[in-house]
Amino acid sequence: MATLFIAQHNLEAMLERLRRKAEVHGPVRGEDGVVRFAELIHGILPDLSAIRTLLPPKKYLLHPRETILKYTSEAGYQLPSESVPPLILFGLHPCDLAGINYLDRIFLGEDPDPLYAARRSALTLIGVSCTPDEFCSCHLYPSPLKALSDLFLNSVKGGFAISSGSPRGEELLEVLKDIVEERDINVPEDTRRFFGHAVSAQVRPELDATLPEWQELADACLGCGACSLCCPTCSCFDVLEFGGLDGRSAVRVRQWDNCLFKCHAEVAGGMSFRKNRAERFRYRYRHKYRGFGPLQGIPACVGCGRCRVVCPAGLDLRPLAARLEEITP
Amino acid sequence: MRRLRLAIAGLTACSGCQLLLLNCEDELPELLEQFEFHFFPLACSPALLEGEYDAALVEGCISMPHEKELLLELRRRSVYLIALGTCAVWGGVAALRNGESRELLRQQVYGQSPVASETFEPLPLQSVVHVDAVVAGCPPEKEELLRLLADLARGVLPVDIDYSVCAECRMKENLCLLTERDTLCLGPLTLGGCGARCPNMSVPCEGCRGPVPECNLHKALEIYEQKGFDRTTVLARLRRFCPGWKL
Amino acid sequence: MNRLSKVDILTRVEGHGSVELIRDGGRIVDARLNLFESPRLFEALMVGRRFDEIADIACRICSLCSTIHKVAALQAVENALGVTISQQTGLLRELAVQGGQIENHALHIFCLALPDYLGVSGIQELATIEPEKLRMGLRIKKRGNLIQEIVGGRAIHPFNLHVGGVGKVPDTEQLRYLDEQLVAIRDDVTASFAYICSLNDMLPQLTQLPVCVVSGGPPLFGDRLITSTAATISASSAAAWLNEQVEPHSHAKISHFNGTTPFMVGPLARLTASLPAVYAPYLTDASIRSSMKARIIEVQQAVERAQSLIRQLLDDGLKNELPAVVIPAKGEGMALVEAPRGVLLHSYRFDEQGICCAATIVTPTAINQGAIAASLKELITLMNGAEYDQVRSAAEILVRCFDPCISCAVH
Amino acid sequence: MNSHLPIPAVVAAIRPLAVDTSLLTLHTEPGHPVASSFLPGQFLQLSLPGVGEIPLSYCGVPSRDGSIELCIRHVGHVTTPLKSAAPGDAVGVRGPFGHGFPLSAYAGQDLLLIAGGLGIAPLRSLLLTLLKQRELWGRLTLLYGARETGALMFLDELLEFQRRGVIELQLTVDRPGYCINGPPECRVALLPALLEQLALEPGRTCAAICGPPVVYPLLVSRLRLLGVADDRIHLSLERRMKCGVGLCGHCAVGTRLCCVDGPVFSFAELAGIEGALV
Ligand SMILES: Cc1cc2nc3c(=O)[nH]c(=O)nc-3n(C[C@H](O)[C@H](O)[C@H](O)COP(=O)(O)OP(=O)(O)OC[C@H]3O[C@@H](n4cnc5c(N)ncnc54)[C@H](O)[C@@H]3O)c2cc1C
Ligand code: SF4
Ligand code: SF4
Ligand code: SF4
Repeated sequence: MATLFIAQHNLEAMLERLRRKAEVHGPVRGEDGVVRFAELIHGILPDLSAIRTLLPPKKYLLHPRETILKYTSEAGYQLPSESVPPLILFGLHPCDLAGINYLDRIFLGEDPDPLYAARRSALTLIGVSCTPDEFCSCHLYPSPLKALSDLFLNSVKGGFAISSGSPRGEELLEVLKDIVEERDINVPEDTRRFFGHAVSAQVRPELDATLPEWQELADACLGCGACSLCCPTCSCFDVLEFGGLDGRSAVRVRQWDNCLFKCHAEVAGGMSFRKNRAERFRYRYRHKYRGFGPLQGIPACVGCGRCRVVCPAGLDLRPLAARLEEITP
Repeated sequence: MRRLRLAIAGLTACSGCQLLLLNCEDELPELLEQFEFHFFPLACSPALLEGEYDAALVEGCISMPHEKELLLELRRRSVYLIALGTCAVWGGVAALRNGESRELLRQQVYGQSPVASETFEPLPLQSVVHVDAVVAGCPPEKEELLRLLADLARGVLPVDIDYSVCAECRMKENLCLLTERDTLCLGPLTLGGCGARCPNMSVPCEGCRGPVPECNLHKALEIYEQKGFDRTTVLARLRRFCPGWKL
Repeated sequence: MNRLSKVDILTRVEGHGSVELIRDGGRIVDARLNLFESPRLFEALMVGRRFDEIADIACRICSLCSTIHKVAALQAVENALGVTISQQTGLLRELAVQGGQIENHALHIFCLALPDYLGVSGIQELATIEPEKLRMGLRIKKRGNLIQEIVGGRAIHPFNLHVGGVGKVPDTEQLRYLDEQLVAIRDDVTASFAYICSLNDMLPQLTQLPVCVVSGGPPLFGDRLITSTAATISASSAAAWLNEQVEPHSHAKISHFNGTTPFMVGPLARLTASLPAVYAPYLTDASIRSSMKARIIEVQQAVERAQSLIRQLLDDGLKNELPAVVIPAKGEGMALVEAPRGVLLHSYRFDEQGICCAATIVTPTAINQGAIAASLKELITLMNGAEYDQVRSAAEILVRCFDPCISCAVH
Repeated sequence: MNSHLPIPAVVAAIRPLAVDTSLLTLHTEPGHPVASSFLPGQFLQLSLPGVGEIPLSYCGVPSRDGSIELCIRHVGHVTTPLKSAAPGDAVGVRGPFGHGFPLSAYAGQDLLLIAGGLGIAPLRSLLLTLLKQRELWGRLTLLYGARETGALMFLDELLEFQRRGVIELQLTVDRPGYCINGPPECRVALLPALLEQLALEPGRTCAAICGPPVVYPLLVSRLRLLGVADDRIHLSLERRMKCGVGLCGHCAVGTRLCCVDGPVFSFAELAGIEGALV
């Protein structure tokens, strides 16, 4: 079958062409050994052997901490008027693409979040196929989430089979014309196959709070928050307002939050709807495997494995999920 | 906004939390305009308590009888009393060996002379007076102090932090010094708010902000033990800033 | 009969102390410095702690001097354990110390002492009558802090300095930025120098006291004490020579210098020991009333030194070194450095496991107690018959000239 | 309209309703949906500049002139400084958000309104709305309980409705206390006790409930005992909310979001869900 192909040795040239369009970011291994999405400046190649970055690409769409409103007594509340320059994310794995798809469904719903929407439309996504490791579980959960990308690179011998998934992708192919060739190759089924299955939004039985696993998880959890902070689909945020010293100005900030933190479900007077960590674990579980609100029935876990890799206590929800969601691996 | 009348006082401490205010070089001129630093012996003469204060920011722990009196006096005169810094909130470094004989420690320094025998085991402010808000840290962050002042000017107290240093460290996408480098990083047990200042520079958190609410000491000790740090070492480290850590 | 007059709390100095004026009838005949700050017993707190905790604890002695305490403690620990540090680490430490020097002196000059010269009560009034002078001082102060932040990680209680090395080595960009920032305050420093030198003396000329400084290393560093009485004391005998003793009226131990007259330490002492010719015309009177001039000279020196350190670090090329590996061992070590306020000594003894079994810390303000007492006596004699308030205020200004750091002195 | 951006509003009046609760009247852009088109049970987000933003139920009825009534209990970071708000102070509002009480389902039915403490806020809005077209509904009963007599709010108004015979009113307090106009006819009992002697026709009764979470389980089980079906019991839930529009993730009840799927839920939707009633 004739497929578009780009040779491994043309990767540098490809990035060079992309850089002419916009800033390009991809997985880069730092001096400390941590792989992060960072700018691929001239001379730096993305680390395509890395299975996952520490923080997922959500950091580009929903900053860990960002100003969402500014206030002055003259102008009242205003949305920040920063312009969002175009950005190309290179080397996203299918799980991260599906993660972005999940966030899109939340933040670009009926009432799109202005900051998210602006950043999202400035973003071009270039996916690349990968080989899962023992922490991954992308193959476990059928999901209606789609690993959508503008361009997708499927690793084949000597290079990548390249395909576009959007008009923006088509445009990029045009730019890459001279380094892309047509070849007759067998493209292996890429990992994208694990996303795109429909699941029924069937209502599953309420979680059994008496299972000993909840308490075991609660006892072992440090409450450090790493699991959700590093999760591509965890998007809880806290909102804080800081007044200026002048008494006339203020900024409203949102900051990543975590359902395992003490105040997550607290209301005025110190009353909490999830007083202990076991209840909070069920909350996290429900979100990850059953979804909330308009997304109920859609598992939020895209199987990237980050929560397991970063957990200092080595916690893993997979066995429980396999049982409770009746998933056969 | 009304011009608040403030008292900034230091008890047993290193003056760091007061210096923090003077270290806000960019904001200081504005602060001096917006607030009346009526009692602030470190930078204003004379040291006289007079009338009422909208807020008293108190640094340090209590270890002398006259400090207790000063603290009670500040409490009586102030609408809000804020414990500023780890010494005021938890006891801090001065309380490092609380629980051991104060007299023996005193003798190690002063020998048989009765000098300083009126002093006693350092206490956090809460053990003597009601405290309206706390700002932990040895020292706290400038931003926290500035925010506190902006909040006070609006008649509110700062919102409490409920997450650990790890949470901020993860948001910064740092290498985890505990899981990847097997160091004794106290981040998981320590109250956040510093923006993971130390791990940002690859230095393990020394726990200078005291315990985070609901921290899981038991499990943390188990993890540290697996990395080769016995319980006594870890507890001694934790008590560097907060003598209250117990198994 | 001698009667203790009102005890006045000292303000605009670090820590808690007072000057007690002693009256005989209507006359004030004597004055006594009382450092009643509560002791935290640092020397006892450190016993039982591992070698790698000592400096982290030591820097908490005082926030103003936290960098210098940290560096002194690290050197003492390294001397005890036989650890050698790289040249780069040495230069970085020196740089941090110069940052502390700039910050401390700017703090003293512009926030604490200048109000005396302008007849106001403190920084708040200063901000209304001389806002531009204050801002100028704060700009200088800020750069001192910036150095400490970039090298030490934090202006107060730097955490990036460790036994054997540093946590994160600053990068080229950061050092270049620092240099730019120091260039940016050159005019401020020059203007401050001229301004401070133009201020009228607030005190009568007092006898110049003998001085004692650290010597034998780069600026502010060394391995011995030298005195204006031509004595040289090695680091290992420094503690004995300083001869600190407990006295009932002070929580800070008092040096007895083996029976000789008190020595003065600090900026004025350092400049007395070696005054560059360019500054000679500005420091004709080296009695304690000239301490502000001495500090502003030292600010200028520190900025220059910091810039040359940065240049050297950049020229050598920054290396991402890891701290030296330390093997705990039995040993004893001491270090002498010049803190902003003068000679600082840290000394520790460790057992085989590297656990601290004894600690001795001698701070400049503790050493200066004798000099302060002598100066107070002289002042009172000179002011014989003056009004109580006049004497009181002169005494406070005099004490402030020493820029006492009482948390350090008592520790 | 951008539901993420608060629009300016000013405090028009503020008056104490009880020791720790005030009625805040705001004035905002006339004709803006935040003031002109909401259903009882819906809520808005009120911003106090420099301090923060909180969810509050509408306490009055929609207005064309841009006025909004809110009943605020002064309990924390944002609500406490609001106590000293003065006419002319600038605030921000955005909304309306969530689902209110299902008015269309209430047509022709007997309505039993049960308010505990501050829960009177949305139920007053519901009551005022129902009374605009009194003829559309059957019996209107309000059961209203508070900590003490002094904490019963809107009493004049409620007693007037009772006097005019448009509603049946039963009051109860946990303990007696001071009341400006002398003690009203009032029981000393917990709120669910009012249901004990209540004659109602379960087949044509709908219950609308708002109160502290602790009373919900007992109220619901009493109503079920009286034969009221689960889908005829509506509860307004309170949760921590930061955004009000389904993004911030704090307010889920089971897999439903309180801000967009609620805050008013039928008990049929909540039965068996962990933490729904607490
Ligand atoms: C749908 C809905 C309607 C409400 N209607 C009213 C009303 O009509 N009158 C009234 O007085 N109160 C009402 N509340 C409760 C009101 O929102 C809280 O009292 C208020 O948020 C407390 O804020 P605070 O900052 O003063 O308190 P704090 O205790 O200082 O709260 C700290 C933070 O927690 C959050 N928080 C605390 N309590 C709640 C809460 N109950 N709900 C959501 N977030 C909370 C806030 O974001 C706040 O910033 C309602 C709550 C909800 C969810
Ligand atoms: S739950 Fe864990 S595995 Fe699933 S997407 Fe989030 S971080 Fe990845
Ligand atoms: S380095 Fe320390 S603070 Fe950071 S995540 Fe790891 S344990 Fe937590
Ligand atoms: S990382 Fe830890 S030691 Fe460092 S400032 Fe934060 S709380 Fe303090």
